[in-house]
Amino acid sequence: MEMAVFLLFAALALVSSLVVVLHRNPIYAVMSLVVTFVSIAVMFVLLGAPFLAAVQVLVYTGAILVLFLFVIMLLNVSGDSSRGFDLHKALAAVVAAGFALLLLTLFWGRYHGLDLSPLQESDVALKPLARALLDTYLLPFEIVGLLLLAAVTAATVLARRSQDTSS
Amino acid sequence: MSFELLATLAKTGLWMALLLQVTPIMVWVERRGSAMIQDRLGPNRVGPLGLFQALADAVKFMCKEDITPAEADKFLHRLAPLLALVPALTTFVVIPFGPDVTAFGRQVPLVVAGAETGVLLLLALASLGVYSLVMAGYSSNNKYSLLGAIRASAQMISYELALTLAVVAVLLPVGSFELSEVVRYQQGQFLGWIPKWNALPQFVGFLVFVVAAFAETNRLPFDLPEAESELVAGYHTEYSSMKFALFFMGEYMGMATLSCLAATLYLGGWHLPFLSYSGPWWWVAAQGMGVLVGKATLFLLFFVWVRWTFPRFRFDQLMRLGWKVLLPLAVLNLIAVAALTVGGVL
Amino acid sequence: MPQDHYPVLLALGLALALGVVMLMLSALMSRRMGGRVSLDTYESGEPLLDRSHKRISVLFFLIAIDFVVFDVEAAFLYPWALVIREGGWPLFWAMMVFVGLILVGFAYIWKKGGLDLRPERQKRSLRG
Amino acid sequence: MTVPVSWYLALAAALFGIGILGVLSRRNAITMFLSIELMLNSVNLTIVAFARSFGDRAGDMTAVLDGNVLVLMVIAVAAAEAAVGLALFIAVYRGRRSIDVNRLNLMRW
Repeated sequence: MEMAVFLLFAALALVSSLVVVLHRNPIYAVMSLVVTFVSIAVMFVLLGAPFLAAVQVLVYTGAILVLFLFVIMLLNVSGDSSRGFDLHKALAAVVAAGFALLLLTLFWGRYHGLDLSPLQESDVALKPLARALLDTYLLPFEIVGLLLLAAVTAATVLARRSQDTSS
Repeated sequence: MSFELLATLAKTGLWMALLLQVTPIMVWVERRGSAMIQDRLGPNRVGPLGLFQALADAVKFMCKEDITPAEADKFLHRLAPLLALVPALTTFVVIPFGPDVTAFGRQVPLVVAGAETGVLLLLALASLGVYSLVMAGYSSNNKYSLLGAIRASAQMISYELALTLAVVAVLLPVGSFELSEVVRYQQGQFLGWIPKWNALPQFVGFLVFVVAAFAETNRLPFDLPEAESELVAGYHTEYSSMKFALFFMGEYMGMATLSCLAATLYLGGWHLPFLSYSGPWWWVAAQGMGVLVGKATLFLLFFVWVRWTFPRFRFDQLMRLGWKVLLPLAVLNLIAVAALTVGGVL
Repeated sequence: MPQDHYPVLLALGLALALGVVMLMLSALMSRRMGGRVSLDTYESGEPLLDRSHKRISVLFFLIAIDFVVFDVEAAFLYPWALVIREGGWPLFWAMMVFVGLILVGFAYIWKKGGLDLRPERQKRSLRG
Repeated sequence: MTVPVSWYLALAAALFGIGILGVLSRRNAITMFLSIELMLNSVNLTIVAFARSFGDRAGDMTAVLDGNVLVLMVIAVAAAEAAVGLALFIAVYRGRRSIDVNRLNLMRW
C-alpha cells in the first residue's frame, strides 16, 4: 500500500513539476506546482512527518502560491518571451540533467539498500516535535518571527509606491 | 478487501450521501425561508410544499446547454468547478460523529480519518478552495469574473486567518488536533446542568468563527464575490449547466461542513449531555450522527435567516471588518484562552 | 500514522470521480447549440471594447503578504497549542514574543494604509 | 512494504534537477521563482528523508525531530523570501514594464 501510494504521487510530482518548468503560461505553472507540493506533502506523511505535511499544504499551497497567483494577476504577466528550442535551453537541460545525475549517484551509492523499518505510533507523535521546536530551538523560532517582521516591512515598502503610477 | 477498507468506504459513503443531499434540501429551505421572511409563497407547484422543486432544478441543470466562452481558457474553465467540489466534499473526513464502537467484533472509530493531525487536515484541504475561485475568474476571460475572483480570494484568505486563530484557541486547552479529543473535552457540565461546551467560555472565539464562516462560504452579508448588482454573478458569470451547479453544490457543502465543524468545536459535536450512548453499534452511530446533524442544521438555518435579514457589505467595509475587527479580536481571544489554560482555569 | 491518512486520499479520489461523472453526464444530456453570440464574453449586452484581463490593485498583494505572514504564524501556533499546558508560563511568554513581533508588522501595514481598500477619493495618502 | 529511503532521495534529486532546468531555461522571472520554490521543496524532502533514515538507524527519535524542525524553519523562511521576492518583482515591473530577465540589463555595460 505504502509503495503504491509512493509510486502514484512520485509520478504525479515528476509530471507536474515538468509542467511547471515547461508550460509557457505562469498560471498553469502555479497550478501544477500546487499538485507537486501536495504530492510532496503525501511523501512527508509516508515519511512519518504528518505535521510537516499539513504545514506544507497550509502554508505553501494555501498561502505562498496564492501570493504568486496574485502577483501574476497584478502584473498581468502572460507567457514567456523565449520560444522554441535554442542553444541556451539545450545547455540548461544538460546542466540540469548532469546535476540531477550527480545527486542521484551520490544518494544511490550511499543509501541504496537501506530499508526503513515500519513506523511506530510513537514515531509520529506530535508533542515531541512541538517541544523540540519551542524548547531546543526556541531562539531560531523567535528569529523566524523577527525575519517575518522584516519581510512584511520590506515587502510593504517595496510594493507600496504603486499608488503614484498605477491603479 | 480488508475490514478497515470496507469500514472506511462505508463511512465515506454515508458522509458523501448526506452532503449530496444538503444542496437540494438547502435550496428548498432557502427559497421557502426567504419567502416566509418576505411574506411571499415561494416554490409551491412541484410536489407537496414545492418539495420536488429541487429535483426539477437538478434535472434542469443537467440538461441545460453547457457554454464555454470562445475567449475562455478551456482547460482551466473545466477544471475550476471540479476544484470547487473536491475540497467541499472531502473536508468531512476528520469530523467525528460518535464514540468508538465495536462492530462485527472489531473496534471502529466513528470518524473517517482518525489521523493525529486532525483539524489541520481539514484546514489544509479547505485552504485549497481558493484556487477554484481564482481559476474560474481567470479562465473565463471576463471582467466581472476576474473582479469577482480577486475579491473572493482576498476575502477568503483574510477571513481564513480569523477562522484559524479561533480554531487554535479551541485547541489550546485540549492539547490535541484530533476533533474527537475536542468533543471529549466538552463532555460534562458546569454547575451540574450547563453543558461544558466551548461556546460558553470562548464566546468571543465562537463569534469570530461564525462571522468568518459566513465570509468563507461567500454568503450574505459577505457575498461580495457575486454581488449581483455590481458584478453580475462574480467569478461564475460565464458558467452554466452542471459546471455552475458544481460551484453551487460546493458552496452549500462548504456551509454544511463548516456547520459540522462549528458544532464540533463549540457545541459539543456528536455528544449530548444526558444521552446515553449505549446499545448496538448502529444505534450509537445513528444517535451520534443525528445529534451532530441536528446541531449543524441549527447553523444552516441561521445561515438562511441571516442571508435574508442583512444587507450586503461594501468591499472595503468587508476587509476592514476582517482585518481590523475580527483578526485583533481573534488574537485577543487566543491570548486570553492561552493565559486561562496556563493559569489552570480551562 | 500514514495509514490514518489514506482515507483522505480515498475521499479525494471519490470526490474527483464524482465531479467528473457529473460533468460527463451533463455533457451527454445537454443540448449544444453554440453560435457566435452565445459563446461571446458576457458584458451586460455591450460589445467588448478592451481586454478582460486587467492589472489589479497592489493593495490585494499587500493583503496577501499579510496573509502569508499570519499563516506562518498560525503554523507555529499549532505545535504551541499542543504543549502549552505542560509548558506553562515560559512557553506562554515565548509565544507572546513571537506574536508580538508579527503584530508589529501588522501594525506597520495597518498604519501605512495597506488594509484600506476604500475608493481613492476617501483614502488617506498611502505615501506617508 | 516500506519504501526504501533511496527512492525518496532519487525523487528529490529528480525534482531538484527539474527545478534547475526551470531556473536556467526560463526567462520569465515568476516562472524562475516558481522553479526555485520547487528546488527548495525537493531539498525539504531530502531533509525529511535523511532525518527519518538517521533516526531509524540510530533508534533515536531526536534526529527525526531536528530534521522536521529544520524543514519547518525552511518553510517559514520561504514564506518571507516569497513575500520580499515578489514585492521586488512588482518594484521592477513598475520601472521596466516587464519582468523578463532578458530585459533587465541595466547593470550590464
